[in-house]
Amino acid sequence: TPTIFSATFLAISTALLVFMVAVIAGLVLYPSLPQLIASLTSAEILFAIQLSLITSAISTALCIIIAVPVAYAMTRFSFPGKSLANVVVNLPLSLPPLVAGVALLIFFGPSLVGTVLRASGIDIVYTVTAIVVAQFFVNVPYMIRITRSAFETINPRYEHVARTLGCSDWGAFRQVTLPLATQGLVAGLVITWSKSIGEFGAVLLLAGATTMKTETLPIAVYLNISTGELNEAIAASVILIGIALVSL
Amino acid sequence: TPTIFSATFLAISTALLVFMVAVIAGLVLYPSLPQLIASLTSAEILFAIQLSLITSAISTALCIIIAVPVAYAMTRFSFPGKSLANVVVNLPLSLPPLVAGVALLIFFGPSLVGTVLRASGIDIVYTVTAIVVAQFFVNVPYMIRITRSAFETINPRYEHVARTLGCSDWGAFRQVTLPLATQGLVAGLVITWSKSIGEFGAVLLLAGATTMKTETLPIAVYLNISTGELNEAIAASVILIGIALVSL
Amino acid sequence: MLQITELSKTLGSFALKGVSLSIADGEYFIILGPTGAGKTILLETIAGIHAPDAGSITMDGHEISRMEPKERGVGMVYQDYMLFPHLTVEENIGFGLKQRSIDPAAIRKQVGEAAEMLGIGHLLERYPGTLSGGEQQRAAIARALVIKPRILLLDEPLSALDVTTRERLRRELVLIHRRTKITIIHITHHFEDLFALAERAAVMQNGTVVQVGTPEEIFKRPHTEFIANFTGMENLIRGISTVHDTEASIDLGRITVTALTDIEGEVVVGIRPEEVIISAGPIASGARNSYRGVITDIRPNGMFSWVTIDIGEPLTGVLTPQSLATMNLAVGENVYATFKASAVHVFAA
Amino acid sequence: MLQITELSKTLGSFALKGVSLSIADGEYFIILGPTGAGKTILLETIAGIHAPDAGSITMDGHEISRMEPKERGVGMVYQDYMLFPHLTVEENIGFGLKQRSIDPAAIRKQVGEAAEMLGIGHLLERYPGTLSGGEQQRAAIARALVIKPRILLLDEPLSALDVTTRERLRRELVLIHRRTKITIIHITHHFEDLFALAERAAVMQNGTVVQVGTPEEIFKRPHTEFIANFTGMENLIRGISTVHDTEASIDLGRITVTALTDIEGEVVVGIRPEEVIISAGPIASGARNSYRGVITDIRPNGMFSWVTIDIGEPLTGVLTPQSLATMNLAVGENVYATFKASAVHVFAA
Repeated sequence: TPTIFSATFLAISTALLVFMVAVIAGLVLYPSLPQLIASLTSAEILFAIQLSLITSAISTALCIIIAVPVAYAMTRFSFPGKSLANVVVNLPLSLPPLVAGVALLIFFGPSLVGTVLRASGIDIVYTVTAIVVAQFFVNVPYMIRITRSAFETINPRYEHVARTLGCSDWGAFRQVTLPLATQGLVAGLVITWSKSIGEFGAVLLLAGATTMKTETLPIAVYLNISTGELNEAIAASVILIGIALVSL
Repeated sequence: TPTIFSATFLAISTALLVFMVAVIAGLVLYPSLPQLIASLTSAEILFAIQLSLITSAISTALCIIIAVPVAYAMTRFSFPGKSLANVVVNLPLSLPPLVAGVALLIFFGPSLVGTVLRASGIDIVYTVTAIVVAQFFVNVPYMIRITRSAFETINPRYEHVARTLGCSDWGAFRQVTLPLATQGLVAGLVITWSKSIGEFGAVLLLAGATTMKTETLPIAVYLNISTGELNEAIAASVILIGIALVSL
Repeated sequence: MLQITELSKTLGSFALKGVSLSIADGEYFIILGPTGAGKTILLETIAGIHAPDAGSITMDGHEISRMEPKERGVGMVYQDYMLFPHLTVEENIGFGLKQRSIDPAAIRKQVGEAAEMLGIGHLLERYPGTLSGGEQQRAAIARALVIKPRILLLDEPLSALDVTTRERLRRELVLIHRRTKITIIHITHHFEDLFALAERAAVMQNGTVVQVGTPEEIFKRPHTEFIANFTGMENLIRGISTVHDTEASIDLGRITVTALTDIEGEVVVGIRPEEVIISAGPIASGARNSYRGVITDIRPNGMFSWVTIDIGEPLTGVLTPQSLATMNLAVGENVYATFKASAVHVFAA
Repeated sequence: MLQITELSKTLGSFALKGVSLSIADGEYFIILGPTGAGKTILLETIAGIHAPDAGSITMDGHEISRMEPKERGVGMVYQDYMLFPHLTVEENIGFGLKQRSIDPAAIRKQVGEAAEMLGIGHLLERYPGTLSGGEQQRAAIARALVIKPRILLLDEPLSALDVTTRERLRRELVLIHRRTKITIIHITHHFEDLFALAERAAVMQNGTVVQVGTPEEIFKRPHTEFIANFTGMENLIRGISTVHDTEASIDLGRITVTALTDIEGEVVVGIRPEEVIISAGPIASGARNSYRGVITDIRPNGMFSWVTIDIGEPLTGVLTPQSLATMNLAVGENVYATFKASAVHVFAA
């Protein structure tokens, strides 16, 4: 038996949902199907798909390799400066990726580090490597957070028992903690991968938007909107929507 | 007593933290202090600050007004299509904001709705209103999620007791649930506000990047990087870093 | 009188299935049952939190099952207190009166009286989070009583409290009931509450009422093996029952016992340890069952000792350390175990 | 022999403060104490999970407090089982043997034997999540035993189990101890475990050991009011003690009792309900304290009844329903309450 109260709240919910569905469905349905298929199979979009898959796979792998030890250390070890470390790994979570991009651009560009790197023949700015670096920098804090909460839900007593049964600390981590965290790690992997593929601001600034060179899917959306190629932009968007749906 | 295991994990953590601090601190310290102050007080940056504060305040308010009833309905009521509604409000969380921007651009631009709106004199694309709409669309799912978890931690028995004591359902919500959710709502407000100020992709596409017109802080970063005005871009970035620190 | 007729309600994995009960005005009625029996749903459906799927609830003949909770005149107290944490104890107790737009001075007075009755008059300025469990539960009871409900619904009100506080609050519930003459429906899974509090009680299992009666009836004549087990029956043994006239011989394999039952065939018998009389020699009494056996185990357990006697079947009795010492009993000694035919509880297996 | 000397360790809000204990080989040693007493930290420091802040732990004279857990020869069993959920019961029990790189066939054999001893031989293929609490705890005990530790550390191993399972597993712990002759240190907050299991026991409070002795010593001669209360002492009354020779007269206000103590001045006396003998007439006995009084309350409590007698002070005793019926007692009747001088436990107030 609905009251005025529940009816009002449900009506607002319905209105919002209809608006959201209309906006997203409107995008997908805007081009005709043949147009959409033609755009999806154009050389530019195929290049963007390939580049996005490769860079996001590499940056996601890097995120996991770094996030697991960092998250474990922050969950189980006590060390001086732990609360400061906490702030540092959480700060990028509320930092706009665009700002991370500017910071990386300065760091690998005109800064001392960038100058030294270039002198040794390593130039990152406006390259494909820059895409991976930008995706890694923006997403590693998310991966750390998810991995950490996976470790935090594992009772340390499992490790205690494993150690009395003959494990070293590394053995207990590898044989007990890591298998128990698998589900959380997989969830983190999917989210990080999906965020890497969708990363725009940081990639735009550090890797630039060069057609058929640093053109990931979001960069393809941006470039095609800029040049008025609405169908190509929509095609790239539809793929990104599909990835978002899969990673839900 | 550190073992090889804990020493390795701590070393990786330290390396990551040093890298992150170096990148962000490098940005802040790149310009000289007088240069930074001059850029911070330039007419363009002051305009961007003002526009960001106004648009983010309006979009955050809208987010709360909508998110509270939706989150409450999704927490307490059972209705047909609830699991579908769940997918719809969660989808934008993993959707790149840039894609949301394209979808909004189509919706308020060449689509049927946009055409009807323009015929009635309402043109949203490339206006200041577009900034608010883009921020709202991208952030309302976050606000719903945070508000929802605030409501979910409140035992419904509080409402049951309030209702036996003489409250209507609306009275129990207003006098018991809402006050108990305050902390969660404030946290959501801060996060949503900070994300609104930092929103780039969706704003870029729906509101465009017009100097001194739709120039929010992230758009200012983008415009000044494009024109090579590194100091102004850094000034806008420093403000965004400050906001991120405050909202931690 | 509260009359519940064929009430059914499914909510998630919990369900009520055709529950009927009538509870008289002023009665202290306990509903006993294990977790998941549907006790809380029943209480919340009486309160009006849930609308029943089927069946009716009437109060003095008027149907109330579609009324809003606030119109039903019920007070609700949960195990976990549910005091509003953002309000002081005074504001919590006065919450219901404030909804009735009563003048603040009158609210103050009534809140003070209710708080005094529950011995928490000195805590009115405090916030619930700063109180002990017992104090919080007192405040929750005061909050429910101050609106003068016709029925007070208590959902495991003592379960979250430590033993001493529970014991004390249990006694106070008796006093409150005597003083206010309010109808109380009290849910519990502790059968101790039954003896200390209930005038009548119902036992619930899997969403249905399986027995209604006085606490003595339920404890002494449990209708099912489940109730017997639940109320602490030990010595459950399988056997075959043969009925002659008013009594039955039950063959347990090694021994045969006499019981008062008309159940034939495969049965389970239960004998409460405290109904087994243990004596050094045979005793002259009206008890129909008396067996010689060897003590196989004596387990002290603080307040009393369990004594297991092998009379063909192992039979457990209970003695105070005092009696044990007086009778000078030890493992390996021969004793007699005696119990009345009426002490043999028989259930169809 | 395990010797713990002046062991201190602070961990978050819990702390051990200068704990010393010696536990003989093959002893069943119980550590009793309320939540937060530091019992688990003590056990985990013995196991080598935490390095002590100060003090030493020696095994047969060798310092072990800096050794890795795996080198100490301890087995650990927690209240919440801590079976690895991603491994089968067989893999769980064999986990420790696998670390020792033992040949799979030998592991299989030893796991099978340990599982048989604990009656879970039929569950080896299952995953822990599909087992009952009692089965899980059996598997956890088997996992700890199969590595043949010198010391088995049990952290409230029975607390998470239902009453019946707890009782059964408690008996099995006795059998396991008899059969394996292993040293067991068992933490609990149930004093029932003390009687059923312990050869010796220590009571902990706030990170320190407050009493060490046999269960009987702790139950009958608690060193402090805290221990008395914790072990279920009732009838706690304040008074003034005056010592004459080997005994004391304690003035409780309305009555004076005789006790065996050398504590003078303000005291608290405690008398366990089961040490109060209740009789219809005066009894001839060596007991020094005997008072006539009126029964003010009889509270049945399932297994036994509490009887409160006003002898100037309210005094509670305990009787089985059987005795109650035999003696035909009721509220308002005059009876005698008698207790020995040695039954009066005296603590400085």
